[in-house]
Amino acid sequence: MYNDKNKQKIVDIIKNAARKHSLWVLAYGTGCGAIEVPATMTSRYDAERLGVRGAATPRQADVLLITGYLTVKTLKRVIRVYEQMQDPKYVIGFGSCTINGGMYFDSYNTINQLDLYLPVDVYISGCMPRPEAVLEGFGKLQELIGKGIANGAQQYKENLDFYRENQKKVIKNWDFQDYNW
Amino acid sequence: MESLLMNILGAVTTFLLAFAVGMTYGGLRRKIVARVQNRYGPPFYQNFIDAFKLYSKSTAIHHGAMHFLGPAFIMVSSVVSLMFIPVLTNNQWFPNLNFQGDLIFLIYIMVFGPLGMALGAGQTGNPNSAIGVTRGLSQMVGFEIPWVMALIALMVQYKTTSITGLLDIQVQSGHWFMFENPFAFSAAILASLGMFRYSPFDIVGAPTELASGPMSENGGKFLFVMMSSGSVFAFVKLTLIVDLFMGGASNLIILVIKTFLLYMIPVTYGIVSPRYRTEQSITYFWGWPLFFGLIAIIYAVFF
Amino acid sequence: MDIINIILVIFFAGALITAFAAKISSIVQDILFIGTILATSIIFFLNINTNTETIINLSHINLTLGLTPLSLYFAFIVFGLAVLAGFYAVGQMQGKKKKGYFYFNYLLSIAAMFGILVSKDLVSFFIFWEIMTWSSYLLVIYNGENVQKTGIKYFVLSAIGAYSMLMAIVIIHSLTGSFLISDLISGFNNMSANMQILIPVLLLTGFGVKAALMPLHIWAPDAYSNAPMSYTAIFSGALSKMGIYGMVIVFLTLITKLPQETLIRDIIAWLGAITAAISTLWAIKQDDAKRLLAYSSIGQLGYIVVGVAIGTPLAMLAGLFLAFMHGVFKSTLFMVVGAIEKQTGTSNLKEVTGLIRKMPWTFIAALISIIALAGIPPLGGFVGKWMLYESLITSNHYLLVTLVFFSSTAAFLYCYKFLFGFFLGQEEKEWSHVKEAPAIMVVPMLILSLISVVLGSFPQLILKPINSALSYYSLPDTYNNLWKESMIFNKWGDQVALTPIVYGVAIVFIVFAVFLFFKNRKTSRYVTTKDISTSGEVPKEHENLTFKENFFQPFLRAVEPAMKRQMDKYMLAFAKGLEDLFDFTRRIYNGNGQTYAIYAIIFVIILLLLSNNLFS
Amino acid sequence: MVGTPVLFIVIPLLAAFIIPLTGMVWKNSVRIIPGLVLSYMLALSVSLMWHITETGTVVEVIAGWKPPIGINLVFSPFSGFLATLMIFLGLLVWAYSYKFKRNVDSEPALKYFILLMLLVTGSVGIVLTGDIFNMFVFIEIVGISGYGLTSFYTRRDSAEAAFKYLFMGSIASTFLLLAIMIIYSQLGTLNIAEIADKMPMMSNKLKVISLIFFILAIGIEAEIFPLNGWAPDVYTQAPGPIGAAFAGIVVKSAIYASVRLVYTMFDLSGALDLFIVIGLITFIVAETTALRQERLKRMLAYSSIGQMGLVMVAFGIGTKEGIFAALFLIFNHAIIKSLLFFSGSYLVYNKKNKFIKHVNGMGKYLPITSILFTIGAFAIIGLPPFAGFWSKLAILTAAADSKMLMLIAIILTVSILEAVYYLRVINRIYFFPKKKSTEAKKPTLNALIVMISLGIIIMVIGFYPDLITGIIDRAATDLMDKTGYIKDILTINN
Amino acid sequence: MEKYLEILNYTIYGAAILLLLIGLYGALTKKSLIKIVLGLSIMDSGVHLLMISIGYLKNGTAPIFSPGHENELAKMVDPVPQALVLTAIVIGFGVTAVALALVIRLYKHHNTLRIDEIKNLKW
Repeated sequence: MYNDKNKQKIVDIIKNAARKHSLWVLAYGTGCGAIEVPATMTSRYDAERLGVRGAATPRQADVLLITGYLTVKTLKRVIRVYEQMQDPKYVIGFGSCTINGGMYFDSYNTINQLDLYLPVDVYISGCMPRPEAVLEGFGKLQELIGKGIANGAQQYKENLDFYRENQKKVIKNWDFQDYNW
Repeated sequence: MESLLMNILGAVTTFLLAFAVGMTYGGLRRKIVARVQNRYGPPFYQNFIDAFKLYSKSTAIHHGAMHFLGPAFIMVSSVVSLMFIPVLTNNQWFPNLNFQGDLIFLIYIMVFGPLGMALGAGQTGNPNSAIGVTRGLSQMVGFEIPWVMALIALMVQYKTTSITGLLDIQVQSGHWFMFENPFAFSAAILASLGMFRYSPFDIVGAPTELASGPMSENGGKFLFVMMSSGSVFAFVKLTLIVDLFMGGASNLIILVIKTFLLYMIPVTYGIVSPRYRTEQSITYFWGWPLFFGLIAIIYAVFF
Repeated sequence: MDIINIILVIFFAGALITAFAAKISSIVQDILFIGTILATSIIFFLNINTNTETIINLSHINLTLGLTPLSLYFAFIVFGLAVLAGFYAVGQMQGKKKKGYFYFNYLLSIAAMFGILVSKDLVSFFIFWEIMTWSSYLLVIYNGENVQKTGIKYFVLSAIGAYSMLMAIVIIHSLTGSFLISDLISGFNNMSANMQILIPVLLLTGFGVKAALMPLHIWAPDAYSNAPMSYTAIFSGALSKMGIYGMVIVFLTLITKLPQETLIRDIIAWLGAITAAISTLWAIKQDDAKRLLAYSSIGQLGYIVVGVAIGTPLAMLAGLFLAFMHGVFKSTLFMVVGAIEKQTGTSNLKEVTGLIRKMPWTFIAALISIIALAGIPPLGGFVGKWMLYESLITSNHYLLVTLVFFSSTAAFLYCYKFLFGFFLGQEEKEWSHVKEAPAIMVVPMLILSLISVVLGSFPQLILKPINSALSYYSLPDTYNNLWKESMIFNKWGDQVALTPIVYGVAIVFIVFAVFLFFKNRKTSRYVTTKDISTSGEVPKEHENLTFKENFFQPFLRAVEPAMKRQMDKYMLAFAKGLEDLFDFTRRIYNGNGQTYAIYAIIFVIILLLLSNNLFS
Repeated sequence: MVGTPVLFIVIPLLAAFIIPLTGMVWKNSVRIIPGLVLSYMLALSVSLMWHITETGTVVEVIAGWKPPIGINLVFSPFSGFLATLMIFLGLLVWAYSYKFKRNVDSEPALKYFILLMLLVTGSVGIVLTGDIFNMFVFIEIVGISGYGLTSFYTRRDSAEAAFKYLFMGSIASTFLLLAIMIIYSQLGTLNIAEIADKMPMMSNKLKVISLIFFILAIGIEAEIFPLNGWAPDVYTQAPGPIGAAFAGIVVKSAIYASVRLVYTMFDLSGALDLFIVIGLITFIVAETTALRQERLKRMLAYSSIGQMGLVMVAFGIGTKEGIFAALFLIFNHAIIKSLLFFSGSYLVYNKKNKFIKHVNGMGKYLPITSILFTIGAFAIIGLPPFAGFWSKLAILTAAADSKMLMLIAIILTVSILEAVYYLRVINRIYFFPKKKSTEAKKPTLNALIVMISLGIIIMVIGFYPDLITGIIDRAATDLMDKTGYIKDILTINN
Repeated sequence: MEKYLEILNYTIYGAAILLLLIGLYGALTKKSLIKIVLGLSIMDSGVHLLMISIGYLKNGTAPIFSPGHENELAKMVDPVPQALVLTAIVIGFGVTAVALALVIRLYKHHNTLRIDEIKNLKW
């Protein structure tokens, strides 16, 4: 149903309206970005007024928030968490490290570009991005959802081979179950 | 045939009312908590959005039959107990299912839900779920005692075990039981703190340590059912206390006012309290609430 | 010959033949065993008659056998369970040693239970009681060397009970000159006040042992958990009910005539309630399913005792109804454990996990029985619990009802532990080979759980015989008064109508089950229990994701003060002390012939010194 | 009339002296003749029992001297019952040990059977005689044959046991003589009936003293506490069947003697209470001691002592029900304890110390013996439907009828201990693994027959006690009837 | 003279009892098996003496019935104790013999004659 990018059924409009105002975030607290999330959620910036709310487990979450650099080891877990999330799901890359490796661009054990491995819907740049930027990122994501074009999960499913290839390139001890839906 | 149809219609209306009220109260609670924490907070209808979103999520995986049936059990508990509670005193709008309800039956059907949730959570195999469930059941043993004692005090005092009977006595005499037997009311209120599982008694979900406990493997529709069941259940509990202690409600507005006031007790208590450990939570209920319960029974017997 | 005699003879003959048929073939043995049970139960069910009376004349004692409505009710339990557990036992005993031994004692104890129920005089009652005791004792020690202590404990406690009963019996005989129960009842008013207290107390001690009442219960956990499970189904389901049967008679006929009636009733009821509470706590602590169920049995028997002891019509109904229900669901659960033990080789809740997909039918039986056990509507257990609470509240036992309620609520904990431990949780590779138990074991369980379900909506099936049993002992007719069809009400007129409840629960359940289950079953995919949110970690085979250790630790920590003291330990210490004492006293026989001679002289001297007092 | 009571004494005595002679001619006659003699005696006594139901007590006057001057033998329902029982047990012991002695050391079967015959003679004599000095003689016969049988095996500690027995026995005989002499010097007669008749003439003090001496002397044979130190040793060290013979024959005769004393001869009111107290103490001490035994036979011995204490208690109750119960208990104890000794000695066969642990796992290797032992144990514990239950019920009923509630409580409490130690053994038999060094000895055919017939008797009596209760009832009535006894003897004309 | 005889009578009783007590003392206190057997024998003798003295009649005649001596019936000593004592002596002899035989066996078996060391069978 996400195939037609510009055409949404009325049901989808309602659904997306609900989805964009109810983003349950699974904050994968890697790197230094994790410290920005509490600030975003608590009283000064209060992301909850936008419907953004923490989720405890991947099964409940809509948004995977990756807050910083990802070592290869961490990547493995992130992929698993992502695959455990239920559709519809979105990924927010948080901070420069997820975009181009940031200050770890030449590290031997971090990945440089997150969207080679996971379909990122929204990047938030900065090192680190301030809560205002984070909120901006969430706003962007809501906008995309409202339009019905935040379809990273769809991409992932379609281009699974590509992602798998990239993932297996860096992750040597590959022991995942198949991701077959 | 017609009455059956009316019954079903009435059941659906009651359910919808309970759902709506429960959801709204949940949203209001979030708002209030946010305001207390000096935040703006989500809109009061945020819970509806969340519920709808959860409903619209896909259910791509499951862990077996009990994973499906567990939420169904919870819903059974909430809805059936709703069926047996007189929502309003004059039975004009919701006449059909205000069955000559029995209090003991209600006590039992109310624990049906946690057990069903426990089963559903059990099959997922997540250790956090099991831990959450054990905590929940333990806590339940804690608060059931003062709760039951309060109810027994009422039953003893007015020589009936029927909810409707207790309600009728209040309506006819015009005296609320919360003033007739304040100790029973105190015990019931303190026990209801535990029933709502808001902080400081939120040891079951405990998102920070148990990853939301029994719910941790449930997303999408499962969570939707759980959430709506929780809302209905909140309504059930509030209405029950209103019926038992506060003279019921003759129309919806009074009902909402009374239940909302009642609801504010656990909410406000929760805002200012940090979380208990499990055994602290249990022994909390075996302290003052139990004492109040005892006094309530003695009061009921001798005065 | 009379029907009762025929049944008894078939039982005894069948037991002997079955025991010796081991020489011929194992299958013949099975067939004989089942044949005996079936033959007797068919004869019984086809010829139910409470009018006949058989008298066996001995020179000093007349043994009178005959059915009363009350014993008929209990005989239903015994025979029903005997047949079902019999089929189950055949399945469970396949390939086990000492089959003949097992069948022999099994049949004998069933026969003895039947004998107890048809006894109209105290001597035959006692005879069958003792046969029941030793045949069950032999089955308790079935598992060999390491259960000897258990066996001795069981036997000693049983002997304490039986002997206090025997004492009561001989006292009754000396006072009334007859062993007939009816003579006891009619002659009870003429006895002196002391005897009127002593006799019921002694009898209650005797019955209390089998009913696992508080200070006499220490045998039960070990005995229940160590007997073969197919027998424990009978043991806990039917045999323990014999104690209840006796108590019912005592309470209905003797205690009512006492001036101290309320005191005794309260004491026994409180004992029952305390039994229920403490054993529930202990059940929560157990890690072995058998012991868990054993403690649970004690607790449930505690409720029954409470009902019987309070003794108002509703309480009696509750007690007897719960007795039936307990027979049904607890034997199912023991059968479940037996099936699991047979399939996996262990009954430890910590070890076995995730059998729900391996043994689905067993799980269904377990689930239904657990719901019935927890007393959750709409199954049969709730009906009994409801009647119990209502009767306690309407008869002014407010603290008692709180205590009972506490244990009933706490029972959820072990109920969940049982289900979770065996069927839910992680599916370990260790148990991936496990298959469903054979049909001969599963079908009895399912039949029993079906009974639990049926009784939830049609309790009148059981309430009717209870009613006639109670009216036999001159309690008021309860039909129209306390129950009518599937409506039950207390004396204040408050009622619970089971039909709407059952319909309501069923409809709502089906609606949501359809909503979740059937709608999503096709579109969703089963994933193993390894695929859970473990902070992104991929669980390895060796990693233990099962939460079993210290399952209810916080709760147990909260109730720790109540569990500090254990009757068991006191009794064992007492026994140890006695043994040490006897070890000391037997040193009188020091082996020196001269000392013995000196004893003799001292004996004479003492007698001579005392002669003035002795022979006046 | 089929025969006279004197044959009970004469025939076995004769046989005992003839056996050595015939043994020189035909070796097997040593084994066979005692059996024939005992069977004949059994037939005789049974027919006599039959006879006396019609004609009443048979009094046999020896050598034409009428009572009270001459010695007389009394075959009353009471003494006849005991005599029959003893002869029956003697026969069983004979049958059990028929092949038993063939391969034991080099000791000939000869001595064994002679002594056995003497033992039976003496015991039957004690029961039948109506003369206290004669009773003394028979007691000494029993004693001496008992010493011999006890020390039968030279390899064991049997001499030690025999010496203890002898030591106590000598003291007993001394005091018995003293007591007899006191009575004789005062009343001038030795006939029991006449003594009973004249007893009011005796001064109370001497009466008491003589009774005490009697109790000491007979109490040593009857194994009452504290005079029973020898008993366990003897039971343990004597050959297996002799244990049964002691428990079933010798002790019974001593009990008979004491009962005869108290019920017939002495008219002291406190004596029955003394019986209860002594019996109870014996019962308690013996059973508690048995609880802690490590050796099977010793345990059985203490159990036997305890049962005897119970019999004393039952006699001490003093009512007819009490005597009925006591006699029933005597009967049951005789058959049950014999079965236990018989089967028990196979369970610990060829073991020097005969520890209880040696029975481990025997249920598999000696199935029939084990089942019989189990039946015996269940019966002696008093579990229905075995024989022991009825006697236990009888004794308790008797106690209850006499309003002795504490007595009932104590008996039942101690019975629990009894159950415990028997069950320990049974558990070991069936559920403990056998030690490799333990080897099972299959019982010989004759032993098996004896044990099975005993087991059947136990079961049959258990299911239908009426078979025996009639006889016991008559015996009890007879014992209660003191004047009848005196009349029967003193007015005899033949 | 009669007085003396009376005293003598009591003396005999006294002596018999004394003998009995001496024997008893020996049997109960001496540790040697032989001495114990001796003590038992002495006890026996004491009893036998007592028995005889009971039957004794001063100036009595032998208890022989013969025509013409009917008036001496009252003067005859009682014959029964004599018969009894003969029996008793025989029995006592037999017992002593068995006892000594046992003592020999005990000595062979235990290499001691001390009774308090022969305690294999106890408790």
